[in-house]
Amino acid sequence: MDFLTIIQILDSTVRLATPLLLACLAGLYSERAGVFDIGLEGKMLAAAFMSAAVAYVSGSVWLGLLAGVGASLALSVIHGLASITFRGNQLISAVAINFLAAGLTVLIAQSWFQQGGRTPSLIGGARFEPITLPFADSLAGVPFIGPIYSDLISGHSALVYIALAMVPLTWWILYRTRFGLRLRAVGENPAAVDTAGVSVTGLRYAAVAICGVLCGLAGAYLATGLQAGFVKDMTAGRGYIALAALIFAKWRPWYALGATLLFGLLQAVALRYQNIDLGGVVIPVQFMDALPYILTVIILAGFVGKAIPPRAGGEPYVKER
Amino acid sequence: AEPALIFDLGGKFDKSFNEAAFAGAQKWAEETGESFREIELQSEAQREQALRRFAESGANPVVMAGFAFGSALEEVAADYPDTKFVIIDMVTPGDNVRSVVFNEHEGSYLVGMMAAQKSASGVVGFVGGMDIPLIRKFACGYVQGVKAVNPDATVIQNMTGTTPAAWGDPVKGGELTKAQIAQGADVVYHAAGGTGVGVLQAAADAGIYGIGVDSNQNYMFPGHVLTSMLKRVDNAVYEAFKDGPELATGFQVMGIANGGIGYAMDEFNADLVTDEMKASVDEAAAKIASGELLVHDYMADSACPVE
Amino acid sequence: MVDNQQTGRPEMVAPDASRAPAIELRGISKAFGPVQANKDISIRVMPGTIHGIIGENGAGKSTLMSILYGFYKADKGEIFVNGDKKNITDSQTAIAAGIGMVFQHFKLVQNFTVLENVILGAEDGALLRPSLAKARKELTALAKEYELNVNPDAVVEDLSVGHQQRVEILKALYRQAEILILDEPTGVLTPAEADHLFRILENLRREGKTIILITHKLREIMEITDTVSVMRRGQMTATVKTSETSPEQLAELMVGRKVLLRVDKTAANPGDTVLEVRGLRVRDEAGVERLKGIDLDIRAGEVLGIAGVAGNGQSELLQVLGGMRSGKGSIRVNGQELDLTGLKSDARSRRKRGIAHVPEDRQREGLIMDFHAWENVAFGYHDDPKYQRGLFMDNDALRQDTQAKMAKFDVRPPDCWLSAKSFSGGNQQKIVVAREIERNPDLLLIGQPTRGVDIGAIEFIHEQIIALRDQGKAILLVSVELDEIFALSDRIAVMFDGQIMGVRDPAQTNEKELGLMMAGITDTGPQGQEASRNG
Amino acid sequence: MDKMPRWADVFLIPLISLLLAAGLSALVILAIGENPWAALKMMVSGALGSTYGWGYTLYYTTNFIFTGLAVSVAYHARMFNIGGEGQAMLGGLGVALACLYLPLPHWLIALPVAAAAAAIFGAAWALIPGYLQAKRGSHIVITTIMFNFIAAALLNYILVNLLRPQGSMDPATAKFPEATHLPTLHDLLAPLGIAFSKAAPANVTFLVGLLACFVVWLLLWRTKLGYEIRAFGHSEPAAVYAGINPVRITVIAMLISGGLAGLMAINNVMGEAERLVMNAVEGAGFIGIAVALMGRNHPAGVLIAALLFGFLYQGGAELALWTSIPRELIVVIQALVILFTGALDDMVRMPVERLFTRRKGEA
Ligand SMILES: Nc1ncnc2c1ncn2[C@@H]1O[C@H](COP(=O)(O)OP(=O)(O)OP(=O)(O)O)[C@@H](O)[C@H]1O
Ligand SMILES: Nc1ncnc2c1ncn2[C@@H]1O[C@H](COP(=O)(O)OP(=O)(O)OP(=O)(O)O)[C@@H](O)[C@H]1O
Ligand SMILES: [Mg+2]
Ligand SMILES: [Mg+2]
Repeated sequence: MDFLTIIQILDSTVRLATPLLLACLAGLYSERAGVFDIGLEGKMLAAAFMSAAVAYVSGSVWLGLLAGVGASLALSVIHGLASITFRGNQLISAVAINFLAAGLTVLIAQSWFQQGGRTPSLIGGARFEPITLPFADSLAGVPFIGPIYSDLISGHSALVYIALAMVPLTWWILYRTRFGLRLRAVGENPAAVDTAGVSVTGLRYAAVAICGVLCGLAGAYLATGLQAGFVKDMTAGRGYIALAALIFAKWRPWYALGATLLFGLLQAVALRYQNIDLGGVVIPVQFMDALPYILTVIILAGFVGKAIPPRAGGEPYVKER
Repeated sequence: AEPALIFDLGGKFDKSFNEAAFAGAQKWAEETGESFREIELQSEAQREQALRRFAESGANPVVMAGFAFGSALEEVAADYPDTKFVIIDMVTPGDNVRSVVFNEHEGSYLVGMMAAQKSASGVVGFVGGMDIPLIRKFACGYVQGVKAVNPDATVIQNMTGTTPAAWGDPVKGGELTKAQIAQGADVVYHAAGGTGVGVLQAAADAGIYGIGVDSNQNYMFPGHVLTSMLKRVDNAVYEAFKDGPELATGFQVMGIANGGIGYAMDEFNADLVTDEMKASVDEAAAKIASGELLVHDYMADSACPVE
Repeated sequence: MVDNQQTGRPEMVAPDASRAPAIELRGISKAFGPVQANKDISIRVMPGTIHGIIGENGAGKSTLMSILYGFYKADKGEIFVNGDKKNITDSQTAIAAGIGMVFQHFKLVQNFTVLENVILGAEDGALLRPSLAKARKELTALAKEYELNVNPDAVVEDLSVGHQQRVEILKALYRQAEILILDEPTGVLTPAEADHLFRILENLRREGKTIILITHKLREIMEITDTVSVMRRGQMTATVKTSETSPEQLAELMVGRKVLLRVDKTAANPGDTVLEVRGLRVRDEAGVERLKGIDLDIRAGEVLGIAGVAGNGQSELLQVLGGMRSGKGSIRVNGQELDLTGLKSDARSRRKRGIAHVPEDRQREGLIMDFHAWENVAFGYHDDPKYQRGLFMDNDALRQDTQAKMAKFDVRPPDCWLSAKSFSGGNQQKIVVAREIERNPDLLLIGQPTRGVDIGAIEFIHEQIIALRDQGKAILLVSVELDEIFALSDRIAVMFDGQIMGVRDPAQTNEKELGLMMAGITDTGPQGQEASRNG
Repeated sequence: MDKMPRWADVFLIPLISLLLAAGLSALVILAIGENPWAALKMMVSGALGSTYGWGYTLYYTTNFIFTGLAVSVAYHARMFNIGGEGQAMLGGLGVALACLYLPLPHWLIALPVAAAAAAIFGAAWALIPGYLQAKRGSHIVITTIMFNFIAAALLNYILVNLLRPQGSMDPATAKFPEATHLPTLHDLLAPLGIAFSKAAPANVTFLVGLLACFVVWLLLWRTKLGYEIRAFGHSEPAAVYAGINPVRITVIAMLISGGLAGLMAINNVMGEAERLVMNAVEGAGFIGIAVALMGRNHPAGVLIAALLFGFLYQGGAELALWTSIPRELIVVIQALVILFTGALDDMVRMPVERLFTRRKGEA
């Protein structure tokens, strides 16, 4: 494998890891606040559709982005209502949301565009264009550094850079701000937050809303950045891989970056090679596809470092029976 | 009886294979003013139900686009001896079945020639959908065409996957194309159904040329689709509909000779294809039609003489 | 560690009748579904005093205070703080009104540091750094002022219960609470820690703060409060000056009739040794050693009572004997060794060896609350051939059996189709006791047999235990109620910190001696007659 | 003291939830410019108006009975098994291997053998998540999700590389031998003089499904094991007190659950397709969740809910066939049913409860 190929694979890794990273951070906010969310997939899907649909109609990718975030937020509100206000089962609520998104996107797409549940292809301003960073072109010729800078680091769409910036930002919010302190506390012991005079409901809704926004970005990136338009089920399990990455990352922002890059790399390799020949042993592509899930199960089983979820996670906060 | 058309999983608007089938049906409907029934499959298991449902309700003939219907049709055909079935891309036994197959290798040869002439780098790409003999047949014809023009040219080949999901994965199509471009490809031909949208998109984004397949895809990225290999599925469907319930069953081959295969020229690629290129390709087409030039068919012996 | 020197009672700040009460509640009512936890409660707490609230389990004490702190919302009623009517909708408004509360179950974030717990909800700005710095300074000052030493950087889950409680108090003080509510603060403390706590409370009172102290330990009430209110069954039955009342009167107010907790029983007639425990050690899930080498013997026809402050290993002892935990060491029943680990160490195997077990927590362990009464009567014995018919369970036989037991133990209502949760606490306990005693076990393990049970039922259950003893069975009784231990036991063992501090004859010891042993002090001379605390 | 009569809990609340879901779905249909009433009529006539319709409805029902029971059994042990999809996939593999490689002379022999293979493969696929949950506390929901994906990849590999017949383009096994083909309802009812559509795939597995409902009921409410599963599900500390081994019960409950999900394969793989194709399960594993929630985890409820979803599925397929309403409409209805009966249960329940307590207060 030559240097250029590696750069290409890494480049592809960054692109493929971006939606995973955004969704993973989305899940991080929600789960750190004690609201488990296996509905990342559905929210991404809804956002992917809405962003593509509105971007197509308006011709503006930014309007599309806004609409995508809106759609994702709407599903977040449902999840919030079910799991915070009505103290329902968070897992069941999220399962429902995933199905709702899978069904509604196709239904609406079919009704609006009559193209069998997809949106028309996006062109021009309806898509996120790659951003060329300063000096990328002039540096391209420099050996080693040149390709790394101009091919790998430069030339991604705005959302990629936003996603990467979200990592330190999330770390800072979580560990350096009042909001972060309260957010972490409400996922560990909501009663402590409540008796300290802070609204558990408010915090959890805020977390779920942030989760919605980030899932919205992830979905919009899929439909208007990575691809040019929405197709049925286009998230293709990315929400679940993001969830797996979140567990892999033990609910921490920097680890989340690492986990999603790893899973992105796995996808990039699986995309490019049908079968990988490692000196006689052929690794089938299906194994590469399944690897993120297998790794997550291994982590979950506690064989490699135990992943301890936020202690109050998954349980509605009930004061009075 | 109303004729019926069943689309495969890629969906009616895949801008490719299924869409071509739809166009044929549409043309028939417009010409005759009559209506037809259609359904887009959502899952493997629905194949048989769709066939039966149409046969049951008296639709005739029932046309299905895609080799994957083979085993379902085998099952169903005998149960409805009065209904005529037409299957495209697959040979299926049965007294009431017409099997339509195309000489895709011939068309692929033509666009391969064009790719080799257009390529500045001497490297061209091919992105297939599901890795099955049918798609290798495309690839093999393409390589033969490329090598006929430039024996030193490199052809990078990738298949998207091994399951029907490979027909509808534009992201993967795009990534594969980007990888090929990184390796120097400046013309990429796809035979990947819905996945191909991603291929053409990536080619257009990178400022190189894509080649469409099945339908005329030149319009999708004007100036960036060199041409399209036309597989006249539309004609096959149109004819089946026109023949109606009395259609002749059996084996039908569509190739360059009978207008079933070709390549697309229109206002979108007029500026891309020089007269010279066109002339050489047309010449080859004539030779193939006359039998003077024989393009090797991968499916004949599951092998390709060139790589 | 304990200086045995009671802090002399400071000159009392005379409650100034002209000042408005620090807290006044009027007509507070609160229902949880069908349970009326508080009924039309009114109470006044004067500033600068320590005001005690006592009452049996479930009387509604915690509920009332949680309402004052804004944790629950009252259905009816008004709250006045320093004479002003306050609409306390949540803890935020309560804190703003100068109220702080230390809950019965601490409300701390286990994996946060002390500092983070203290500033949570009381941060100064959007960024943490300045808040943390300020809190660190403040904490040092508070620690000095009130003897409240804790390492501000320690992670809470690493702290002892006593220290966690200090963090809770610091939290309240950091929020400038003038009125401090403590809900059963000593339940989990050793006597030494409790003494320390009371010194802190004295200090606070001297500073002019008002303290509401919930407890059901009469000794504590008499020792430290100025005024005491008594609650029973959701109602406030009386408020009296501590100096003008006596423990006997308070007890009577608490349960609603004269209490004389003596069970009629004849002297024990012990036979062969049934249970023999040697060097028993148990670690909990966190790896902490909870039993540190226990030796015990119980003979047929005797009740061995285990006294001790909750959390000193009594629960683990019951659980390991009952097969709910594994351990190390040796346990013999009727001379036969029991497995302490592995498949045969489970509760099922224990039952086969003639051990019955009334668990400490009937709702969590002893019963399946959603099962019918008849299903619960088979619980733990569901593989008894008596309840089987071929491949299936013989539910008819089970229901007949249940009706018989319900009649014998006077379970009300005697309907075997009701689910366990529809019975009152006392009747639930009767079902469990009936199930276990009617198995006619060689050894009965019984934990907190009358917790939250009314007087009538207490007497009944006590009679059943003694009757079983008189049939020549061995009984191990664990209870935090010393009265109960005295009433039932033929011998009393005291547990402290996972060890048996000693075994005493109830006729030859007294509460004071046991109290010291419960604090881990044993060097009190033979039979500990002269052991006492000055005061 | 219960706040509400039992019938309200068992029938009224699911009914209200269903009506809410139906109402919202009608709005969705309206919104996409179709007539909900006409759609309903078409669904009813398509699914129940002919023996052909019934044949498909019962075929889907059979799938959902198995996956619904699977979710229910796990639920009684307080586990949320959303791995029915993967377990059913593996069950399909079991059926395929049995039918292709074992000498099975007659369907009467093939059925029990294939059923056993299906159950064993499904159970095996549930074993690891169950074991990890019991022994290492790995959250069963996450592990079963992961195992769904792993199952898909595994089956993909096996079908593409191992079981696909030479020269075939489909990633699918060869057709099963004639002798293993199961009789359809048409075949079964013909001797009784009842004419049933020959085309519909409903087959003898439907009867197996009914039997499974009864057996699961017996198991849960009439056997020691069922008693232990339910007791464990209500309270783990209590189970330990009673000598019920949590690891054993967790694993057994998951094995039964996975086995039931796997059993579905005799319907779709052996009874219908007569070969194993990719994605043969078609989401039935997930519909099991909705079925179990609606059926209140009781086999009788599961049967009724499975019928309802069978109707929705066949009706939805008809809609997709004859109108421009995509089949995803059913997915939306399914989502709403899960949402209302599962997650928003309190929203439906609280007003109903209030109604009953008020009425009782007045009486
Ligand atoms: N959150 C709640 N939900 C439902 N019922 C409750 C709740 N909290 C308390 N109760 C019920 O209200 C009644 C009063 O409980 P409370 O905790 O106030 O009693 P308490 O006097 O503090 O008892 P203890 O001495 O055991 O702490 C009890 O019957 C209890 O079961
Ligand atoms: N969690 C509950 N769910 C349903 N009903 C309950 C619940 N708790 C109590 N009840 C009902 O309320 C009634 C009173 O219960 P409660 O526990 O307050 O009785 P009690 O007066 O304390 O009696 P006891 O002294 O026997 O405990 C019971 O008969 C029971 O029917
Ligand atoms: Mg209390
Ligand atoms: Mg009570």
